[in-house]
Amino acid sequence: MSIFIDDDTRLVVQGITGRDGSFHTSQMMEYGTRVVAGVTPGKGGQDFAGPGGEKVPIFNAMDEAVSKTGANTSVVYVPPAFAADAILEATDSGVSLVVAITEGVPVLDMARAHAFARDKGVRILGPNCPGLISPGKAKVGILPAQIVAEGPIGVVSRSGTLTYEAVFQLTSVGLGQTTCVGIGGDPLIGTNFIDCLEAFELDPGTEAVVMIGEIGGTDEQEAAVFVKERMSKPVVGFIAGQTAPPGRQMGHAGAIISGSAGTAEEKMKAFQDNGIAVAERPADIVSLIQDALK
Amino acid sequence: MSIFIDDDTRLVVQGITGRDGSFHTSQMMEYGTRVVAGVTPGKGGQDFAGPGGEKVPIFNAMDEAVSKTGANTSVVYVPPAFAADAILEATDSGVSLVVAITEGVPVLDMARAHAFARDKGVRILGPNCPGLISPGKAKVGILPAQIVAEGPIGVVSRSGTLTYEAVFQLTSVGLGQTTCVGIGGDPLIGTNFIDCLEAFELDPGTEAVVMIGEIGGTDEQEAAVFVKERMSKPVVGFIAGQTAPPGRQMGHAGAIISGSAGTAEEKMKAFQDNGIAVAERPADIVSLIQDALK
Amino acid sequence: MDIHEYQAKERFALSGIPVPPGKIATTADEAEEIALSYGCAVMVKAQVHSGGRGKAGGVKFCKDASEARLHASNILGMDIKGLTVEKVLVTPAEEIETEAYVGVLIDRESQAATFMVSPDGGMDIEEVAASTPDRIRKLSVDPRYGLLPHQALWLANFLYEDPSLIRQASSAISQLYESFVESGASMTEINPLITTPDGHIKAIDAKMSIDGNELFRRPDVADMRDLSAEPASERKAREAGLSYVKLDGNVGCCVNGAGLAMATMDLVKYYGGEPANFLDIGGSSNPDKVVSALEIITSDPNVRVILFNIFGGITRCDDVANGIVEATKRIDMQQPIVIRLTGTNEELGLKILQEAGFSAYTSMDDVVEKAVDLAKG
Amino acid sequence: MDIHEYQAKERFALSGIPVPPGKIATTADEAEEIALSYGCAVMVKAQVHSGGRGKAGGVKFCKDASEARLHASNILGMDIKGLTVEKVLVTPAEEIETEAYVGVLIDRESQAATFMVSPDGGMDIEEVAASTPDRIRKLSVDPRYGLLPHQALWLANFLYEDPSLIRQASSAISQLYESFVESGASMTEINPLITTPDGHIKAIDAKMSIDGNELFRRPDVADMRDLSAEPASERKAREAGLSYVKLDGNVGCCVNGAGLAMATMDLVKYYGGEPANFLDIGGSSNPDKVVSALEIITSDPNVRVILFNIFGGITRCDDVANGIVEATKRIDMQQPIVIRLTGTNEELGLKILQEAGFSAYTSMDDVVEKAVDLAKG
Repeated sequence: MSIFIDDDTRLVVQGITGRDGSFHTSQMMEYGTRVVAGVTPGKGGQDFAGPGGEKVPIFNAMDEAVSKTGANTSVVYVPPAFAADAILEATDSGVSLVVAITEGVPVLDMARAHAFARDKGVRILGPNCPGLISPGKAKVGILPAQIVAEGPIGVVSRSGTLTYEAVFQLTSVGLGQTTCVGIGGDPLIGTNFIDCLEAFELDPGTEAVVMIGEIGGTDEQEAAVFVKERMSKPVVGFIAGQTAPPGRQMGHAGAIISGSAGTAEEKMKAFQDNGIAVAERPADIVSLIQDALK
Repeated sequence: MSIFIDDDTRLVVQGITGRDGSFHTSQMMEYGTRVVAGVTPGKGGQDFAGPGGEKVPIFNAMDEAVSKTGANTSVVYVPPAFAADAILEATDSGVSLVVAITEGVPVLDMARAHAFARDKGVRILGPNCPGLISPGKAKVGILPAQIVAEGPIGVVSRSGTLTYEAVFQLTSVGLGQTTCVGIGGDPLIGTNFIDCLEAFELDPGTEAVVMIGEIGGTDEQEAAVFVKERMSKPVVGFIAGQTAPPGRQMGHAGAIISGSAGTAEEKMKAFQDNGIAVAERPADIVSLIQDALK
Repeated sequence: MDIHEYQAKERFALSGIPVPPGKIATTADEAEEIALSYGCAVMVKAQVHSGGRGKAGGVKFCKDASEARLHASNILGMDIKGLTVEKVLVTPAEEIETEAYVGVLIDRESQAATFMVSPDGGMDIEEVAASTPDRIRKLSVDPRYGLLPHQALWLANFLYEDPSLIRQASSAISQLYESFVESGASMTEINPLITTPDGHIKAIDAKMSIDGNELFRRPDVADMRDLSAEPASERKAREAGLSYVKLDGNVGCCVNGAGLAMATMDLVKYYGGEPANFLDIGGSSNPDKVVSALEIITSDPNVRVILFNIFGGITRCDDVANGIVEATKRIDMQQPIVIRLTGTNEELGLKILQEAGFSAYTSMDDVVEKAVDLAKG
Repeated sequence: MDIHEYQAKERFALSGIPVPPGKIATTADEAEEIALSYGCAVMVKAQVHSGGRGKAGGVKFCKDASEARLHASNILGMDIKGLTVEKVLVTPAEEIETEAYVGVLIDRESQAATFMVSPDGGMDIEEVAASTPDRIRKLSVDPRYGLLPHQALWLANFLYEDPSLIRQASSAISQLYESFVESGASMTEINPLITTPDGHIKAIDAKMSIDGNELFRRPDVADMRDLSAEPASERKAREAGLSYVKLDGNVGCCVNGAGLAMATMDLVKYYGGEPANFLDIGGSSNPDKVVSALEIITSDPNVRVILFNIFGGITRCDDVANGIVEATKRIDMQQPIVIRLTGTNEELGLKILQEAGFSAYTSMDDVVEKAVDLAKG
């Protein structure tokens, strides 16, 4: 089992003809993801040549791509200047999940896009996120497929390569994953820890969850309370940034709004206070999960 | 019984110190409406002197007026330049009904205000409407109280003085009203015929409804279908404008959007086709209602 | 408030929509001079607040300046649907490849500014809607977000196949929405939006109506009002705060409230008469308004009887009565006046009328029947 | 990207917020001249991207031009939290009746620009939040509607009692939101917003941080970047597309991804070492980036060992290996390098390193432990 994406995922790639878009489309197709359409304005009518000679039709606009192919998920590799528009277009097109990989999208654009997505009842993952992978089923984004394996662990993380580290270690000891989700590190993201934890709790295939946080904000603290109050499955946590210097900008005022300084200490304490086993090092995640599964 | 306003209505008057606002506040209080607060920015702390020496506290802002007095309804007599802001403020203040009397509010401002009200789940009546009166209970707006009487008829109308005409004739023959509602004649209004018909259908005190329409738009046609499909109570209709010249602006393009020219003939036909008795003259309304109640 | 084609194009240009150059002439000499300055074939276009200018002969192609002079002299002074042409727009004639339609207006049902576009421009959009409705694409703009870029593109995709034209049209559509909002418009349209042989789009005709409620905060737009372009009686009514539309009958109507005014006209017709006008004195109680109303009604030579139908609410009957008495002193009225006066301060009003020698009815049917009788006599 | 007080005030003025006049001096002579031109008491204020300028002695009241000269000469060149003062703002000293605080920033939780206001300005808002949190009013701005007039008024009502001051503050708050949006800011604040004895409000101090992602479409804002105001190593990193923050330890870290970079630093600490920096080479695979990263790390004299921790995803291990080999050719490095390289194209990368005489670890713990050992040695 898995969350958000699975065998029924029908993917449209926005920015399929770009450098990143074309590379990762091939990677996703190689993994077995059903890429049913691409969108690049002005290139409608052409085909994307996937690995093994498979052809993916390209459309000028999302509405056409969705109506002609029945796509239900989109992934955005569009450059930052046009990414927010592409996300809005996807959100308005009929897909139920928009995975925004692009880094560098203006925050105020995303504030509007997230509001639009809420109004439309569409899930955005990201932006500035590595996407997600449900091993053996589908991969949407840029997570390296070679480090994952099928199994009972859900992984959710704010960071990219640190996720790889954790997933790599899990897989090394034979602990596969239901789904690995990178929620992204931007200030305004569409899907947060709680959204993923809720989905993992409901997913019958997930037996335990690894949650990898960072300094800044209060997402992890709220997630910790959620884990205590609403989850039956064990959760293991890790927080990066114990030695990070206090940021020179925004840190303080943001902390007043949220009522928290967002330090690693604070987050680790929130984890411990709410029954989440905290890994001191990435290498400890595996043993804590193994303990939890006993 | 009644719709939208009754003995529990606790009214705040926005623009209470203005010429219209102060005059009609006195009128509403004389009728027995519970006016619990007024709002005029910069005059907070003063009192409005009502008829019979009753004092109404004035506040600088709606949030204060509502939190200090428990008001649940607002009426807006603020001049057009500030009316849309006042309506937004009211919609955001905790009241559930905002009656906007002001004429001349820019349409694009109202497009935004109506969207805001939908988001907040607040009912706006108007703008550019005479308000409403539930005889014997409360009056909010400018409808003349002397022509109404308690009874079993619901009245809903797009026009002001034409409503008086109909209500006057009903009252003359002893047919009182549950509530008389003037929904207003602006292009974008917050409460339409169907909203009122639905409320009258649910109101146990209402036995029959008079619906008074005008040329333009398709509200009456949609209301007619609603009457047929969803209403058990008899409805008598009248349409003003059989002899009106076709408008020089907006008529045609608007008709394409709505798929209708909005003529009186078309509306009267829609009434007849859906089981609504149509009065040829205002004077016929009374006899048709009497027939319906037999 | 309607504005002229050339003014709408000025508004468009402010938002960056491509419009051809053009200048206004009020004489044939000026038209010739402008055509000469362009040094190419031009169009001479009547500037009146009315559709169907072309069919009425108010729009002409002129191969040179002397033709421009000739056509301008014919068009200036021409009557188009009751409006006299006082100005012509002289603008270089464009080579046209295709003609599309792009319009925005306030839609009651969606409660939003709503776009209509069609690749079949150059004719009345009503005709397209009637004959080939699938050639029209519509989009309501959520006022919370404005027109989003992908929505503009979605509309443009319906007009053109060529990526460059789609890009241009998408920009123009976004700019048209901006122009609509910044002008406080209730309706605006480009018909046709043309493409030229060299692959550009241009708005070669333009219409715009402004929401009168916006004028107080848009002095630049309010300044576009052309007093010469509306009938004198309607201008006078507007300036007096009245709402007036002249019709062809002989029963002059003076009513408070638009709905009651229309119902009164309908009742005139019901009893076999013909209303001379729609006139709504509004909700105010100012006797001066009544005087102005009577001046306007009596200036129509067709009027044979004056019918008052007043149901006092905010309007006070005594104020109306005072206005009637005052007006009969100031104006030399030939026509009989019949009055229905009821509602707020009714008794006071009736007393004032009685003292001045008038009587009044309380029933709407009675007064209208009487007025129709008098008009026939 | 931080901008200076005087630049933030320029942005404020564009939106109509009342700010006092002021001019920039880079020498004591200039400061004296400016003070003379005002002919009144002035403030001389250090322009550096750091809070606490006042406590550091970087803000001085000067009763006349010669005092302005004196203070400017002290402040120019001063070190404030590691930043050298290159510019001072000279501005007329204001008579202050009251001091309030008004700030806006992007709030993660409400996913919106969020206002914070307090009638207790002139001190750190953190202190107000800690000691008297009820003296702060907050409001998140729905991006679908922007800041509505009644919301600005609601915030202003919290600051003042006087209707005129409330009106002024309400305007200034709306203008601050406009300035925030038009500047592409992630944070901006007025502290203090003062009232003067003659009943006016003025923004006499200003802070603004720009969302770096906005710069591509705001060239006027991007031009405000003051290259002299940021540490040279951080500027160089930014120009190379790297994210770098200098710290006080001796283990130089070069990692791909911010999360893994922080986890690596944490692990250095865990094994008893001290990281010399945070450095994220990002997701790209450009060997040049690795070269730039090594140049920056080795320019820090404290660094005793260089630690690579690369988990290839988009980043390809062979590219990183090539970068390391290339850098050792170009830069004369004294420090030992320890490398952990795994993920995409791992074998290719290890082969390149081996051929150049490097060995590599596959475990993060092993490489960090080794690096800490070497740094101690």
